[in-house]
Amino acid sequence: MPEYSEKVMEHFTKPRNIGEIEEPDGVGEVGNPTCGDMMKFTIKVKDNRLEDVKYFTFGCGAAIAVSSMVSEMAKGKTIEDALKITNKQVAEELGGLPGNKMHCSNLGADALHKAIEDYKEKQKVEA
Amino acid sequence: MPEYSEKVMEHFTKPRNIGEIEEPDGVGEVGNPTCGDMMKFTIKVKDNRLEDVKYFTFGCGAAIAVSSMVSEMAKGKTIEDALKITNKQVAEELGGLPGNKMHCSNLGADALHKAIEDYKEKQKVEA
Amino acid sequence: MKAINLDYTAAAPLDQEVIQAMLPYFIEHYGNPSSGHSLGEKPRKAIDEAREKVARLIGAQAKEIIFTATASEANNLAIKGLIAGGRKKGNHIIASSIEHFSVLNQLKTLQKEGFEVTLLPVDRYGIVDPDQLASAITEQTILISIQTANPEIGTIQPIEELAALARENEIPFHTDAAAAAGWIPIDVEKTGVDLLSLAGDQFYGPKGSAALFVRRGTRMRPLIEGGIQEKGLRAGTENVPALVGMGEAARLAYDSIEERPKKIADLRDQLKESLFNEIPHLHLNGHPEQRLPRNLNISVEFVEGEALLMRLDMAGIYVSSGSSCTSQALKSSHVLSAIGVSAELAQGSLLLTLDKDSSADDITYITGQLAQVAELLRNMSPLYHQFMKEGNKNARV
Amino acid sequence: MKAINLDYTAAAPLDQEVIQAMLPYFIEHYGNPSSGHSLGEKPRKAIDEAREKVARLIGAQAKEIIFTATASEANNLAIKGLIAGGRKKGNHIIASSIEHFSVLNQLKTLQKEGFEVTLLPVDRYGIVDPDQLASAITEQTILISIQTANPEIGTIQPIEELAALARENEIPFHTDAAAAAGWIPIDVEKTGVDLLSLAGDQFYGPKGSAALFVRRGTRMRPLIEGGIQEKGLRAGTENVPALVGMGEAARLAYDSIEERPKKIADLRDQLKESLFNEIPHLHLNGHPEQRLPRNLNISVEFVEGEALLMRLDMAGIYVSSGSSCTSQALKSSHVLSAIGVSAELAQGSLLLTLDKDSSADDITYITGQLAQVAELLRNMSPLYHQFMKEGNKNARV
Ligand SMILES: Cc1ncc(COP(=O)(O)O)c(C=O)c1O
Ligand SMILES: Cc1ncc(COP(=O)(O)O)c(C=O)c1O
Repeated sequence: MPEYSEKVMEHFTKPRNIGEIEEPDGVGEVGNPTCGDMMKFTIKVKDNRLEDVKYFTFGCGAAIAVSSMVSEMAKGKTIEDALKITNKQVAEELGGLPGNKMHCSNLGADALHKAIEDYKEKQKVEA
Repeated sequence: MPEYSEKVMEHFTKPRNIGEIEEPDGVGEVGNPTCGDMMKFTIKVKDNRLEDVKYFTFGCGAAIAVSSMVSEMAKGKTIEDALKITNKQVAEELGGLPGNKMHCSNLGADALHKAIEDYKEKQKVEA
Repeated sequence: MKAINLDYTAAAPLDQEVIQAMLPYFIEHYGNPSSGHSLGEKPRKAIDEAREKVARLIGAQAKEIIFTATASEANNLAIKGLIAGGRKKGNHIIASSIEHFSVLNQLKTLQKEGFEVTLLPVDRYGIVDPDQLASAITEQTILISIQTANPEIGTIQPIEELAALARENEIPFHTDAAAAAGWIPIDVEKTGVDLLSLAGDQFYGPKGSAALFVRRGTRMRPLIEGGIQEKGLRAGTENVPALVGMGEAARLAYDSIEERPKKIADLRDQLKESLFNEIPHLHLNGHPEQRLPRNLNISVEFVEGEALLMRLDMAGIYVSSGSSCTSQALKSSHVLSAIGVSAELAQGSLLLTLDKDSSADDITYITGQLAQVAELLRNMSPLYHQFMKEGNKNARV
Repeated sequence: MKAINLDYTAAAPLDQEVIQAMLPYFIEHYGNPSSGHSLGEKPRKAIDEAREKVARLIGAQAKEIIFTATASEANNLAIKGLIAGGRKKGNHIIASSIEHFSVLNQLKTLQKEGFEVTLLPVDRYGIVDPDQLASAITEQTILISIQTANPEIGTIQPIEELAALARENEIPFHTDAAAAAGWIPIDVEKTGVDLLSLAGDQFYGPKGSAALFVRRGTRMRPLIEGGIQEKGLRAGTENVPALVGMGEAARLAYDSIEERPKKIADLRDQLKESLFNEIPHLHLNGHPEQRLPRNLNISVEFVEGEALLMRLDMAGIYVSSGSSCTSQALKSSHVLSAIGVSAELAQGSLLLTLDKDSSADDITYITGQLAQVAELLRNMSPLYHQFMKEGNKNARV
């Protein structure tokens, strides 16, 4: 096994919040299979809060654990607070990631933020 | 142990005719300690025959066995026959020598022949 | 929990015969083969015998075997040693694009030093086209290096034909047979190769045992200079136990060169059939027939290899993958890319190598587990969901 | 018949602890440390631990240890790898004239390639004079390589002083410590060397285990290119059992770095006294005090080494010699010649290396046997008879 922390292994083994929200308020997709990792986050927003966060992930153990962790961290947060989630925080919450897997932690927060941006764009259009 | 034939080992273990003939009829010395081998043959000649052959040898297992073998081969032979002893014959009689020890076989016959030459020279002087 | 290794190309346990053959040389006959006294005799004879056995496995003469520690070292000695030997003048080297890194990385260095390097393409099964080799040869070509078989996709090259071209043009021919030796019959006299690398640990011999066949008359320089062990081509105290182990493993491989590989290949074919029957969206990588007996390489579409590997590991099944995430250099397999496997499918590739002790029961277990794992990971894969939607759409149209 | 090895520098039996530590890695934990799955874990941890232990033996950090198969390979990696790393520009290399062939022969090759090589002389005890090193250094000097101790005459160099000169001049300093590591305290931080070679089989570890210490920050290129094992500096599957064995041997050596060498040195001194008391016309080669604990080197005047060696062998005593006849290259020891031992005395040289299991009883036996053998061979030596005659003549005058 790659040298992952217990927390990473836990999230990899039992990833939380897998799925795709039907009629989501925002969608964020990052990465592509060529690079080895791809994530698609969908969010449901209610009263400026992330009521629901779901994702699909194609990628390594770290990528799966990162998406699961991001979904947990984001769920219930306000839009503003969710945007403040940094890649570093995600890696920290996971008890660290091996050096050559740090780039995976970037994808998770990026995908979430993209979904939120998408939501904001849509708000503008609707407004 | 170096890969010597049984015959070489036998002559090394129990070398024949070691010594120096007092008042010899001929003396032959070849080699030098710098090269690793040195032999000194002394001979006693009677009625054109090698009545006695002795030697001292400084050298490796092969050198010692070669001198012993040469002394045995030469003893009792006529001067003419003794001069016909070749390095190849000595090596053959010993059941062969390792490639990197063939040069030792040269020394033995050479030293014997030198002793015989010395005897011949002395004969001339005396004549 | 079950524990089924399907990554025997990475490492295999020693045969009992092999370890038994080695044991006396650690303590009892611990001497140095170069010693002039009696303690050197047993070890010297032991490596002489090992040399005979290794030579026989590939149809060579004992004096043409230079022992090394690894196949990587053998490959480095082959290429650098031949170039430094410098019999043939020129600056052009030809290799296949699916060589092991211990060949390719040397060529990169040589390129920086001014050599011209042609990496021949391979077809979708991984085979080098002799015509392409023929047209790549120039007046300047001083070395051709083409592997006997690929460790990852298992494809076996038409070495005899390729080596014949080298010979016609009087160009030294090296073949990296590390993945092939012990598994398919090899005869250096028949193929006429000049240099051939092999590794003891690829046929149940110990780690630290490998060799380079150097055809008599080939002018070489050592990579490791020093003492005159191995005819001056590889200095350093001989690793007696390891070489004895390699010799014994070579003997066992030679004696069973028909049966053992055949038995494993049969199991491998059963595994393949079972997997393709039970699991949708699998792809075979490498040649359908011209492949190493113990090798199976598949791509599991829509999912990534490291995740597969980890999930299988949790089920006690050990495999490897050509995905970028499982490579320490974070690059996906150059071999899969050379045979035209898409980057996505390369990410989901699995290399499965079987063993003489693999069983039919294992196959059932493996199939069941991989089916589950593939489904689980596909269910969280955006690519899979996209495909399902588009598939449905297409179906509707 | 007795069997007393006095040639432990050629080879030594493994310590029981060492072979026990190795055994699980042949069959039970046979995995490849580079594997991504669970089978790689135990072997990976095992070589990490071995690396720690080897590092501790020489005061290095684990990440500064590059495992190789032999000390010859470590020396070749040190010199060729550093030159290819090419941080420092220049074409001048300095070494001592009594280096091992795995250093000297590389330098010969480099000379042919256009490098300037200075081989520093040594004094009659084998010691390199720091002043001579200082004056040999030029603007062009890119590497200094001086052994920690000589395996043949046992002489220990003032490495700290020599390395300090290199450091002042910002020249990388390599020391071949293959004969010294495990026998005298070594601290790369204290001495400030940049590269240091050591060999597991020189301190009761297995054959096939060695290492190069590469100070962090030193720019190197691999000798064996390929995979990224050993931080990319030495490609090839790691020889797990051998490295585990080396680690365990390093631990044992470190833990007893005071007692074990002292005990052996005491025996060695007794042996020396006994021999010199009982046998006339012996000469000590090497330094009387600054020498390896297990090393004794003497010349038996008037006789040749191979003959001595064979006769002693018949008595169950195994030694080696610096004579040309015992060398496979048929050259007498370059080390003895460098310390000014006459060619004749070099022919009669004997290298005696003791072991932790050597005993006082052995000393009595050895002395008796060598006395007999020396007498027997002297009695057939023309040199001895010449000396006796001349000695007598001189006495008469
Ligand atoms: C100082 C020194 N360097 C290098 C070596 C070469 O060791 P190996 O034969 O293990 O490569 C030796 C061997 O005894 C040695 O004593
Ligand atoms: C074809 C081929 N060449 C070279 C190697 C390198 O072998 P090693 O790691 O023993 O040096 C391998 C390893 O599996 C291989 O399959």
